[in-house]
Amino acid sequence: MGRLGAVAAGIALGLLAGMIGLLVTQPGPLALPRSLAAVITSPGLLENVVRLAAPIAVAGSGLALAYRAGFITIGSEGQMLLASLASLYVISYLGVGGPGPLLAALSVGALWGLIPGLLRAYAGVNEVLSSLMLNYIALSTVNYLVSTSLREGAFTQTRFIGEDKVLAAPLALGIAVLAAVGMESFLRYTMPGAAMQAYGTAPRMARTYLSTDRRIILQAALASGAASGLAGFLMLTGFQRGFTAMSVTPGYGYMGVLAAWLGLKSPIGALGAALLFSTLATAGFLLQPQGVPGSMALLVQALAVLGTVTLVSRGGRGWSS
Amino acid sequence: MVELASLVTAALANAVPLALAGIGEALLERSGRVNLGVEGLMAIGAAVGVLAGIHLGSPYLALLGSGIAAAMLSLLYVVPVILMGADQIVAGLALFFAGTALADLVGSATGGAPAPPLDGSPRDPIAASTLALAAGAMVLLYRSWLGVEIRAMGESEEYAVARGLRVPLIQGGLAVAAAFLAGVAGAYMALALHNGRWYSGITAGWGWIALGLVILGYWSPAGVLLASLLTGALLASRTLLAAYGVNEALADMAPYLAVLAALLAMSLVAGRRVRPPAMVWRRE
Amino acid sequence: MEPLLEARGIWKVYPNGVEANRGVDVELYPGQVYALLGENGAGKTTLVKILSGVEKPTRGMIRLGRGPAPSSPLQAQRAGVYMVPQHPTLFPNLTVLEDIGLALRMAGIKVSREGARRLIRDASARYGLTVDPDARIEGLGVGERQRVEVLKGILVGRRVLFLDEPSTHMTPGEVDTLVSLARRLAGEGRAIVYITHRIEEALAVADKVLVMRRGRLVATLDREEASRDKVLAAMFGRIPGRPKPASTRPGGEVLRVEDLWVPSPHGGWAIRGVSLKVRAGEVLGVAGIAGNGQRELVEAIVGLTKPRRGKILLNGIDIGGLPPQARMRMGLAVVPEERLGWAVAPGLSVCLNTALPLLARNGSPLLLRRSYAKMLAGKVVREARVKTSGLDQPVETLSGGNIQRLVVGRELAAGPRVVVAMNPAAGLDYNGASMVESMLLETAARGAGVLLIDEDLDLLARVSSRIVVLSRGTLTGEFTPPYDVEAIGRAMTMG
Amino acid sequence: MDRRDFLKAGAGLVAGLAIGAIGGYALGSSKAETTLQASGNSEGAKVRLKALWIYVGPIGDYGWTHSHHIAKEKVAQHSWVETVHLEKVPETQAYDVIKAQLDQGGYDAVFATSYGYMEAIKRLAPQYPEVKFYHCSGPWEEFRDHPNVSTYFAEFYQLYYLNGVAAGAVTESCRLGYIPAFLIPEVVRHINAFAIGAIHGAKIAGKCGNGSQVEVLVTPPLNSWFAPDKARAAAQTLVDQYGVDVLSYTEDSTATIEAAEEYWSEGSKVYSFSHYSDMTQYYKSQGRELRSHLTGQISDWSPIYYTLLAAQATGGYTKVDIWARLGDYVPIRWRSPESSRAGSPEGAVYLAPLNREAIPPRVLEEIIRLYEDMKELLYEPFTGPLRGYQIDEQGRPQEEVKLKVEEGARLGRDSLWYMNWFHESVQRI
Repeated sequence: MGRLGAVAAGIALGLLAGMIGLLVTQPGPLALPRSLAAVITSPGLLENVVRLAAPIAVAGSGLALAYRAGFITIGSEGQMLLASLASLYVISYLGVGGPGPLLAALSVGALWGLIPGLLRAYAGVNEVLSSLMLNYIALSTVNYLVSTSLREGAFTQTRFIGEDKVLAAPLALGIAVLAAVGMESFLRYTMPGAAMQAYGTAPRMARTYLSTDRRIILQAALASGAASGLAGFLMLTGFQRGFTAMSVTPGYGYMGVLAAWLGLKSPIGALGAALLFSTLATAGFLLQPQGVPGSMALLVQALAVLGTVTLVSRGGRGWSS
Repeated sequence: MVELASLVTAALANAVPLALAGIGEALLERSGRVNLGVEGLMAIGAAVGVLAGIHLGSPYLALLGSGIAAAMLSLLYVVPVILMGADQIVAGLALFFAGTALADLVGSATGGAPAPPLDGSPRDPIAASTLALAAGAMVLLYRSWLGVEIRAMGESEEYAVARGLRVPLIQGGLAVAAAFLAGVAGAYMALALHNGRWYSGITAGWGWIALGLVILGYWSPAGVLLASLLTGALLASRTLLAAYGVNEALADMAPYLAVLAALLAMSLVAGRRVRPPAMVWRRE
Repeated sequence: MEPLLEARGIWKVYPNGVEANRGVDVELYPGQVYALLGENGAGKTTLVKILSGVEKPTRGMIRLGRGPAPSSPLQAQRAGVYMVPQHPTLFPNLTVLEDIGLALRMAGIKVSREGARRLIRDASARYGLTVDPDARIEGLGVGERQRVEVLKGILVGRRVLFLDEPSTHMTPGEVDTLVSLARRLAGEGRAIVYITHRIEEALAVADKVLVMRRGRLVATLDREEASRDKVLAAMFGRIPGRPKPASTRPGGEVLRVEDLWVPSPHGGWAIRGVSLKVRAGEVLGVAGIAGNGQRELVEAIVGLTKPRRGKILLNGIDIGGLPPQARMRMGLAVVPEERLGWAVAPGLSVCLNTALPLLARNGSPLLLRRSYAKMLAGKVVREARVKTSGLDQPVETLSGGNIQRLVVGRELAAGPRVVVAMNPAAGLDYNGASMVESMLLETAARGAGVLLIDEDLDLLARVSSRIVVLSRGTLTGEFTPPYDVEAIGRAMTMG
Repeated sequence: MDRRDFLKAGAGLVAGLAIGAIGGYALGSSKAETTLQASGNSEGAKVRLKALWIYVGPIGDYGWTHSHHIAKEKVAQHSWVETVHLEKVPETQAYDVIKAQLDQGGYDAVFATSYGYMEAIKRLAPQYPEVKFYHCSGPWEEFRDHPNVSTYFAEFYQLYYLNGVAAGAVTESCRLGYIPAFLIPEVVRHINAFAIGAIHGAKIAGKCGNGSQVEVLVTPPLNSWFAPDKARAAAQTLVDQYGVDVLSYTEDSTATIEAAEEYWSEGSKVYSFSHYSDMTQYYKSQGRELRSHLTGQISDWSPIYYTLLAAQATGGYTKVDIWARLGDYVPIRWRSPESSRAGSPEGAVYLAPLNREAIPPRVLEEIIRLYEDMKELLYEPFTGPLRGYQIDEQGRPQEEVKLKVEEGARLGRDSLWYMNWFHESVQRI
């Protein structure tokens, strides 16, 4: 089975599981394809899909790059949150426009992403766990800031960016496509990109002939962090616009993780997966009034990824696949 | 002013679920496999635990039910990874997502009703069983031939296959057993720490913390138990930390920062004295 | 007399189409030592794997005494059939007692810890194989590990015992001991199959010599009728010639290692005060049994590990603090022992695997021009005569021999001043090995210095201008042609 | 795929089905609830209104979302309204999600039940002028310019005051604890009301130097409305390390009172309160006794929902700001103390059952009297003189204690809505 065939089969498997789930609830299994069709054919909904997909796609592209280099960070969630808050700060508190908020988001994302990179490069700390812990730390930081120094007025919320600052859906999609194509090209047409890929499958080969461990890991950490930063910017200017305190993180970064794997660790693939995910999420809300619980969309996504990796990475052990 | 006894009591209650999930995962990792889906398994355990508790009326039957449910869910990891060779990291992550989503589906069915709760104090038989589990796991790993086999395949799966060790059977069995324990851990969180009530996100990242504790406890059941107690104390002392002048935000992060710091410390000594099972977390 | 093991018409076709065994018939009788000879790739290992239950034949029939064929290594072990592997497959984190005990349990011999300890003590006293049951494997040297493997073979392989190239990691003296042990074990009623590619050893040990070529059993010779020439003829179909070492006159010093100390990952020292010089135009051979510091020496010179003490000079410049890529840019080339994962990156194409290390030597440009990479890679592939279906083929789908040609070709194409090669011909067939040998000699002739670290003493003797011996991390002897192989062998056990 | 793989895939499928069965069971049991959703028009009566509820959490969670959902289900019994709800709608996606529903569903009314939906509603209201939006907990000033947005909230400060009276009467240590989710004005006024009430209660009971020694210790804010793990830890710290014996809180789980109840099992008397729903009923339904329960604050959103929808259905929509307090939505406002319904359901906000064993009779009488007086606004907790000090977002003092409410003055709506000072008896630990 080809790799693309495996992805298709994996997605089909996930959708099938979702339909089996719908079998026992009211609307019946056909409600899923029906609501998907409704999403795709309605321009207003498509706009939502695109604006939701853009940050997931950008985060997923950056993660795909890091995973190619064998750097398994799960940290995009926290990076996106902090980057989004940073660009909000620049826009609404400092009043700086233009590229300012974008740069703030990129640098905050990159810096937060760099931490697990530094920990791995200089101390060999496993990045899966360190980046996860950093997500929780980011959540606490954001909640703390939202309820103290960034609190606007008496209630626990920040300022919100104005309607005029909201990014148009085509523009968001354009940025996401550019980012994905850019990262794909980086992997294919640059030496550091090629060295990352070599490092991902054979670290010893890369460190002997191509580059040093530290350089590659830090590059991957920085790149995925910056991508998550951009994703945070897109999240803020796409639909988030401001912050209230959260008890759990919103989960777009985690969706990026799933998108990167479903996209077979290719930035362009992650873009496709992100579009699929946001279509599913949007369809999920359409299904809710028919009695379908809100978690169905996530379940379908997770199962699609599981099906795909099972069919693709036969015989893989773990860190590379 | 600080009453140590009460802090220890709170730490003990928190330590039980961390240790249950951690010890199971430690055994699995000793055999050379990592399951990153612990959080998802704990989530499903918590949801099924409350639902089963409501219907069955006994918290112990509920714990059993959660264990079984999580063990069944772990087939989503065992079948792709151990039988079909899929990437264990991705499968574990997917299991985490699937488990969390499924837990919300199951948990919503409780409608906010409580299950008969567990005591949650050190007198609780589950706390004693956790100690027994740690001791039993130590004996299993270091005093039995099965333990030798587990440790062997964790060091080199290639040799283990070449020498005819029962690699898929044992790894699969341990994955299911670890999932059972994670399920029980999740149910314990709901039944003992939250008085039998389910809510979305009840496991609050403790599954991930348990994964960190496996490293902190250096893949030894006794070590994981000790690490769980320390982290349990930290989780209980947020207010105290803030009251003693630690910044509130820092107090919030304390358990996560502690695990992060511990990971760093362990990584720094890892190369020198002690070493993890070669097939896990150790990379070229 | 009934054979202990009987196989008829064994065929083995691997999924990639390789026919490793093509209709082999074997009968093994008790009390006999069989030497199984053949070139690399002749099908010896496959046959033994099939007979010991590790692999299943595509076609053919096997009978164990009166019972059917074992379908797994465990079933074979329970029936008293055991294979001692070429490279010890002991678990470093276990003790000797645990490792052997585990093997006994697997073979269906239910023992307690104490029972296992007693069995090990008895056998080790009886056959003169001293081991400490409570020692951790990771603290043992290769020789000791080999002893543990043989001991395990004796305890489990009560009927048929396969020894897969058991002398790989042994000195000539140890080989003699092993040969007499094999004969003694046969004398006790077992069938012993001794796999080797060294003819003298085979003739010394065997009651019957079995020769394989291209998947077939081409000769079964009794000890009396077997001779070196007959066996050679059977192995190769002709008596082969060997490349001659190019006569070179050494020039100036290109690589110098001074008082090098490298710590071992398992504690202690892997390299203890090694000093050596390589001059332009010469091949310096480093002989020694694997695990005596060879890998660490290569890693230190390449720059993958940091020596605790000592200097490494390349063309007179101290490169001690430089990363590997900087050393490569200064004219270092490396042919590592491990192909997949160290020499080449699986998953990447032949083109990238060839071009990237070359491009990185040219100061690592940021952009990767695909056409230029293709040109570079195409040249290497042609000159090293690598068989590929195209430059975009993933490198891991090449055969081992072709990967090695690619690696050697790539490293030599960089125009190096110093080549460090470790076991470059290991696992290659006769033609492949010859080609690698002549490529190295050519490079030396063109004025580079070659540091050849190899376990194969024959190969070293053929190509080296000088040989030094590495044992337990120190140099225990230096030899010049004509080589006294026995003296080199003695030096291998010193230190 | 060869045969072995096929078998393995088969095994995987079986596993999947097994999991599907768990999920199916769960969904099956929640089915009863989901069928209710569309049941409004079963009698064939003409549906006049279609209303959409947006929840931030899942309906199964106990607490905030649950209390709204129960009220929504009550309203859904009426045949003239069709109700639909969406659960787990992230605040950041609310705009898109609600918009998609409005475009598809043709709703007349939208109830946004989380403060965080404010921005979404502000953007949607001008786009859908024919739809009426109802935002829960937002100050009406935020929606000044939106004629089709009304605001509603169930206010608890009077009940917190009565809680305080009960607390002051039962405390032995004169130390009361408070666990806040955030230190926003809503919670700050609840804390102050609790503290003032406690002083009054201690005075009536003749305890704690007639109230002068009462201390209310406030933990650091949890920075989350729903954080049972942190709330539980905070409760234990207050009791174990600070000797507190009554725990009040603003956090949407039941963790605090359940922590208090555990202390009874260990032999120490620690009291707490119901929050948003009656905990005594809860324990009774489990066949257990709730010893730690003093009284508490409970809301019933259904009269608010019913009134708002009924007005809209009959063409009588007016933009309103509902701040439901004691006495609102109550048929008979003033009752004599003998027939008072203090401690039983009444209106949109009411007292949870009073613990008649723990609270001394004199204090019980006082609570009932004050409850009835407050219904008619004859009594107001925030009446001067009151001394206090300004605080920051973490409850740390920003000035010396000074007079905050003049003798005889009564705080009005605005001063209550934007309260940023602690009463002098309150301190952050």
